[in-house]
Amino acid sequence: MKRNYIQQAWLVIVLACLFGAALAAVHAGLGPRIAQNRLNDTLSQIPTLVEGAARGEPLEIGGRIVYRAVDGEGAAAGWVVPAGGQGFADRIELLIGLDREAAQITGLYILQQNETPGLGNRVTEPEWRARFAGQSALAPLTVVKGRAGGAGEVEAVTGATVSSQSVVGIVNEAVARFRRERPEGAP
Amino acid sequence: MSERKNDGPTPMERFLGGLIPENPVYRQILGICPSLAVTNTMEGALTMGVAALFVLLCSNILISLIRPLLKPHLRILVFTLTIATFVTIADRVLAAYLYDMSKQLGPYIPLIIVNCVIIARCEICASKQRVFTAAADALGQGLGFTLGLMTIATVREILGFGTWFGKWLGWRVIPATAPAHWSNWVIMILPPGAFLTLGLLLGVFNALTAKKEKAA
Amino acid sequence: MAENAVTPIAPAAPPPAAASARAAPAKPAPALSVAPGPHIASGALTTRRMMLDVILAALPLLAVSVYLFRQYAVFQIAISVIGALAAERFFGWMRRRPNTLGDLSAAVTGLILGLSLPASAPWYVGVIGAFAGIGFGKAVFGGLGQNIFNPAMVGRAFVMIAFPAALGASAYVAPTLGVDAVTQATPLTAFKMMGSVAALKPLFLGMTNGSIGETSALAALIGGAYLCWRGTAAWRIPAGGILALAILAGASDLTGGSPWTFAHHLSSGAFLFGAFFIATDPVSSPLTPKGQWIFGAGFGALVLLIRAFSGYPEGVMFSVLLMNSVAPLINRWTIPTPVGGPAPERK
Amino acid sequence: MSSESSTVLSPPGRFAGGVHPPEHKELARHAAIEVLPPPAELALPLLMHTGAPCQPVVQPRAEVVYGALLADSDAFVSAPIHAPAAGVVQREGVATLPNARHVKTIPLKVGPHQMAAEELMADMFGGEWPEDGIADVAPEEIVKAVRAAGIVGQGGAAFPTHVKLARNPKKPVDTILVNGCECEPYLTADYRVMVEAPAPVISGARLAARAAGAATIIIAVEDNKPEAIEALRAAAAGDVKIMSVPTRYPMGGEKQTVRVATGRTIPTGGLPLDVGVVVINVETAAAIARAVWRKKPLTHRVVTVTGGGIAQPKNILAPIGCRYADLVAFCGGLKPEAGRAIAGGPMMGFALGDFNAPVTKGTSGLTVLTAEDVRRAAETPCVRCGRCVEACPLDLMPTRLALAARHKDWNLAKRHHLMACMECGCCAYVCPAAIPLVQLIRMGKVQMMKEVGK
Amino acid sequence: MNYLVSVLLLAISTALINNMVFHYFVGNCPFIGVSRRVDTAFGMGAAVTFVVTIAAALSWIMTYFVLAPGAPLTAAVLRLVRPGSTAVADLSILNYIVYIFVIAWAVQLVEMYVRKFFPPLYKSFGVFLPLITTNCVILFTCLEIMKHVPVAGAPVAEPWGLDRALIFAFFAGIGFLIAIVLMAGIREELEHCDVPAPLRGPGITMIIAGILALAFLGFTGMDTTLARRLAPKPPPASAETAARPAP
Ligand SMILES: Cc1cc2nc3c(=O)[nH]c(=O)nc-3n(C[C@H](O)[C@H](O)[C@H](O)COP(=O)(O)O)c2cc1C
Ligand SMILES: Cc1cc2nc3c(=O)[nH]c(=O)nc-3n(C[C@H](O)[C@H](O)[C@H](O)COP(=O)(O)O)c2cc1C
Ligand SMILES: Cc1cc2nc3c(=O)[nH]c(=O)nc-3n(C[C@H](O)[C@H](O)[C@H](O)COP(=O)(O)O)c2cc1C
Ligand SMILES: Cc1cc2nc3c(=O)[nH]c(=O)nc-3n(C[C@H](O)[C@H](O)[C@H](O)CO)c2cc1C
Ligand code: SF4
Ligand code: SF4
Ligand code: SF4
Ligand code: SF4
Ligand code: FES
Repeated sequence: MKRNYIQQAWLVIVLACLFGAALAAVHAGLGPRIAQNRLNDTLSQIPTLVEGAARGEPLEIGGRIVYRAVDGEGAAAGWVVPAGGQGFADRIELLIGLDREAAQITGLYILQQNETPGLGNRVTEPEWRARFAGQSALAPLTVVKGRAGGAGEVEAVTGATVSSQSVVGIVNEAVARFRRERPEGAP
Repeated sequence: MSERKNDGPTPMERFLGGLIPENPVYRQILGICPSLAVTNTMEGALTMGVAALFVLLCSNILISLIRPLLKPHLRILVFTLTIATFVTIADRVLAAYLYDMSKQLGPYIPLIIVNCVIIARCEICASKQRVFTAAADALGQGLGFTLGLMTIATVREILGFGTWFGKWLGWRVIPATAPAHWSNWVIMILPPGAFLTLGLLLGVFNALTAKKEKAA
Repeated sequence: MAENAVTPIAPAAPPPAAASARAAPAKPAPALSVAPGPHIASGALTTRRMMLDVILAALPLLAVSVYLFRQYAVFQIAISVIGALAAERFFGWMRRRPNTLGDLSAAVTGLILGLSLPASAPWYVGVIGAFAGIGFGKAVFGGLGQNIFNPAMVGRAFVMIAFPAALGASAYVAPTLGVDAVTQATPLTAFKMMGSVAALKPLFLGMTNGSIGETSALAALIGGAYLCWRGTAAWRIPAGGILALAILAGASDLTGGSPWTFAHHLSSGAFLFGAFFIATDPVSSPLTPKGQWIFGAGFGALVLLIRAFSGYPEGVMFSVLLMNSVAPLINRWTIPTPVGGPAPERK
Repeated sequence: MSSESSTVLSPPGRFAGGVHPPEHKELARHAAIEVLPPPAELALPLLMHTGAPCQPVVQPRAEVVYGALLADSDAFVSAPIHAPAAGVVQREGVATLPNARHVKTIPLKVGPHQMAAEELMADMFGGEWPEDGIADVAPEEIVKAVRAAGIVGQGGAAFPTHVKLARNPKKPVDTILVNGCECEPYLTADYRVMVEAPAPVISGARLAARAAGAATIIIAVEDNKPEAIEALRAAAAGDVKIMSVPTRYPMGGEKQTVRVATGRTIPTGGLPLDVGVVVINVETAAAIARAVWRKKPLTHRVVTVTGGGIAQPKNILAPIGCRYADLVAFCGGLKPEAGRAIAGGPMMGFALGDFNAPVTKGTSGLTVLTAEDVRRAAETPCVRCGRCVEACPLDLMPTRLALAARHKDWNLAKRHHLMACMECGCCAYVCPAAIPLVQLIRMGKVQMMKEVGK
Repeated sequence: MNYLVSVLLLAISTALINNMVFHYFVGNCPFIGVSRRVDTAFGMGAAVTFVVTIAAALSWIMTYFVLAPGAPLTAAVLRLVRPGSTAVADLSILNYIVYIFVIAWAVQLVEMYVRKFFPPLYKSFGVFLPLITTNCVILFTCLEIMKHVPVAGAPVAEPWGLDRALIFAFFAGIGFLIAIVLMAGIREELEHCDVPAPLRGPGITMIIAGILALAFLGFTGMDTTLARRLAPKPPPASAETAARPAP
């Protein structure tokens, strides 16, 4: 009876082996490329977030990964801090660029969001993100509606105040904590 | 002669059948989930369509090749194993070469595994007919499915973003000068728009084919 | 009975001549009709009269809206009503159905839709809302009496999600219109975003911002009382809604909840307008008295939940649609047991 | 028996739903009962009751006297038919009753010598009606007399009364409920009987109680008939309770009357007997008294001829078998504005196709409405307003019943208890969409019986 | 207390806000095919809820212990076979295949168990069980859980323990149940309505689903607001669980 069963299942077993081999090959061939894609998602942004940076070096601070942005020669150019929090619809994950003293925000990049297309997801647009560059990192930013923001202020995306506030909140909190926890005197 | 009869529809019939008379989306109402989930952009629709076509083609060919060896009670198991393998391959290939699309389509690519279009084709055609017919069937059904997705995406992307293939080709259909809140119907991008669009298109498709049948 | 078979018969068709000494009535024979009973009807209400009642009941709301929003209210309502009538005729024509504009139901849909829009909404919002409402909300179900959802709310939801910028909170702050009432955020938005609590009296009277028809609780009450008195609207629905909202909000007040008390909840936003004019749409609400209580209470509770916890400042529209979707189940669950118990199984 | 006079009770129960159409009783309410002189010919249907049809016991051309037995049947559920006037029996004929049933008739050519009107009235309602001595009459005797007199329910259903009164050991009866509600608009026949002849009604009620073994006797009258209540109260002794019940259609329906007057609920598909009650109409009660004390059969009944389309509305003591045309002629004919003639009241009555149909033992009235009265808006789709649900006195969902009937969806029909409907018409009366609910339901019941019942 | 709150939030967010049908578009086939009668729809919904919970548990366990990169069981086996190896075993390429078999197995298991121990339950939804193997609600739930299974090497944004995975799966099933029962109620009501012929069946079902999806948008944001209200301290939402992309 049992033998019979195995006899019948031989096709399944052969197929499983074949498929296993094929998948192993795919994994071997494409795995590194996929991993690189994932990493690129973060690392490739570093030069755009911190002026003069060429690449980032991961570093663990307080149980979290941050990146030290270094220029071509390996000299410190600034910091890139990953952060995340709740947006209007779903979590928003982003990267914050800071200068060497972590005194000024140099850039912002949204890694992942699920906000309403056409509304909340406009926080990913470069024009809006540009409002963060050059802001001081010493005091929390505030959101303003309907008028251009001055120093320390970010104008909300029209019709998406909640998303805008979420992003600013995430940035404020992450920057404040990073300033508290970052290694003394670094980089 | 009798052998031909047993072989069922010809490759050409299979191929053409998939396009309209037996269109998976509009006629068989199969694979509705991806039809809704990935069709807010043409890019998503096309990518999903091609991925499904790939899986369908590979599975149909393989199943047809081994059809004399199939045992009835292990049939579904073999189908599922085959489909899951090809889906995994498609998923990895996308992640490697079209990372953005892979991120956008998320879990809907692996969901092709349970997409009934594919199991249905394995069952109806591939496990009974010769390789060439099975391949033609897969092509027809896959293209029919892609066509279905793209019609939905056309409506949704144009109304929702004012573009057609906006991400890849940047074609604007509604001029950018139109006020944004007038030209971009957010609802079309969101779930309600997906359901409403598919519902209406189903109605249009039925009305058109009904008219044709009446005329014939 | 519609097909009144009119059979002119001679009354007292003279019995065989010699038979009767008394002469048959000498007068000319009137035409008598034959139809199944009952042969009299209340006549207090017809479908058309019900719709007319809603329009009459909306007069106080219209007056307040025109006072507050001036020509914008007139414009918005006119656009919506014309849009709804055009849509009704268009879909009727598509299906080769006779003209049904005369029953006024489409006009009521347009009126309610218009009253639920902000004064600043651009013209196409009313038009698209009317077509979406009549189309998706009514025509696809087969027209009057067969729809599951409230057509006006389907239309409003469609345009609200399609054009969030034209119907979102910021749409209500429209100083460009030059109307005093629309320079500040609506009371509900102001509370949700800034935590500022409006004074009760203006809320009740309606001297606040909001959708054109929703501002005055008083006007909605007057109109609503008329509808209930006429029997056009099932009074149990607003009663259930008001009770549920008041009890839930009152309970939260007692536990030291929020400064937005149950009185604020009752008189702010579209609640009373919705409870009397929208939730009471006979077609999309339950049939049985018990079902109407459940429907009303569910409506009130959902309004409170959405106001308190969701991302939206107001929940009337969503609550109506959600309860509409439950109404068929409510109908099913509240089939009354006949007096005397269920009919015995036939042997 | 105690002779202290009765007090008026208020009802212990109530029923939900129902409607209150304009009563229009003023048209005929003050018209004292007049006797219709026998017309030249009468046509007595062999089936004018619920149950088995009768067979003629007289040959054509036979001469018969007033009250002679014309037809009878061996069946238990049936009632014999007697001659309302002296005359000559004709060859068997046919007639179409208002409910569209074709029945055989015994035509009777009325002879020249007839009882005078005053004599007939006195015989029907006048004189003394013994209060004592009822206990001496054996119950079986009463039942036998009722059967012999051919009495059937005069409240509408025309069910043979002796069947109701016969004792059934399995279903003891404790209450006789005399139904004087007359809730149909326009009709005033029962009212006139109660006002003009309370004594036979009360006596008949006592006899019925004696026959059925009931201890309690209640006469229920709607509170829009205070004169009737007063007349009965004055005539009744303490053992007969007069009850004033609210005016609301269909209070006279036995399910409602029993519920209101006794607080008991008749099970769906059941009879008052199931809750220990026998319901009889006031005229039926009077007929019982006449049958027992005077040994006279049921040959005449009071019929209201009324409505805006009738020249002189009247309450008429009419011989069974006269034609509606005779009634109309007696009332001065139709007015030009007449629009529809109805056998019975406007709620439950049947529209007449012609006036040749004969008056039967169950005929309570002829209502001629004006064209204006019967004008209704065109039917529109149901707007699910629930008014019919609210109006239904049996707590049914008429719109669903009609929907089920229209689409022959018997599952839906069963789920909503189609068969429980008593066709009272309240639902159709209130429906703003003018949907012929009762007609649809009636058709549905018949079809469902045909298709699923077998 | 806090745990209960988080359960409540997950429940609301999964069943109502991010409803499987109206938000994620999964399970449409049964949603269209089995929503004609309320009782069968309820049976289908109950069966899905049952199976999805079990399949979710199994797939969480498989992912955590076997499939994820550096999963303990696989690592142990690897060490046994190749002592001293430092390679991180990553079987995640087998995820999909394993899930689909886990689901098929779970369906069989549930069917056997229910038939044996709860015959009345089997009567009410047993007939739907075999259909469920290819129901995407279940695979989708497994895939969502996959994203949240804690992995030793590469921390994920919101790691879920087995308990959260179970709660998520259960309420995903409940969300599907709500959706399909509502739809069935509506479709029963529509049975005798004059729906245009081309729209009958799937067409009108999709349109109703669209309106329902509109209505369900009303719940948007309820989870976040509730979280803010119910958490006494400022919510640990922002920045706390920062993404840590693999270095
Ligand atoms: C369908 C829909 C989607 C929305 N999506 C977002 C969003 O992604 N982000 C956001 O901040 N607000 C969104 N909103 C708007 C919010 O409800 C809220 O009205 C808005 O944040 C207020 O911002 P405003 O003052 O700029 O109008 C959306 C509204 C609707 C109707
Ligand atoms: C009948 C009616 C229903 C409404 N329903 C909603 C609703 O469900 N959700 C909502 O946000 N606003 C609704 N509104 C608008 C709000 O009452 C009010 O105008 C709101 O404060 C505007 O803010 P928002 O557009 O940002 O939501 C409704 C208005 C009316 C007249
Ligand atoms: C809707 C409806 C209304 C009725 N109204 C009366 C009424 O007003 N008076 C009456 O005596 N019987 C009325 N009946 C008949 C009673 O139900 C019952 O059959 C009758 O009173 C029994 O007495 P009978 O057998 O002497 O006719 C009505 C029946 C129905 C269904
Ligand atoms: C009391 C009452 C309230 C109504 N409310 C609405 C409403 O809120 N929205 C709407 O579109 N139609 C409403 N109508 C009109 C009508 O019922 C509606 O157009 C139907 O839903 C169309 O089938 C109402 C009618 C009445 C009698
Ligand atoms: S006719 Fe039937 S359904 Fe209509 S109210 Fe009377 S009992 Fe109810
Ligand atoms: S009264 Fe008429 S319109 Fe109202 S629910 Fe009943 S059948 Fe429909
Ligand atoms: S994947 Fe499943 S639910 Fe989705 S379309 Fe196919 S069979 Fe239907
Ligand atoms: S069998 Fe089930 S999954 Fe397949 S089409 Fe039918 S309902 Fe959909
Ligand atoms: S149900 Fe079809 S892919 Fe999900």
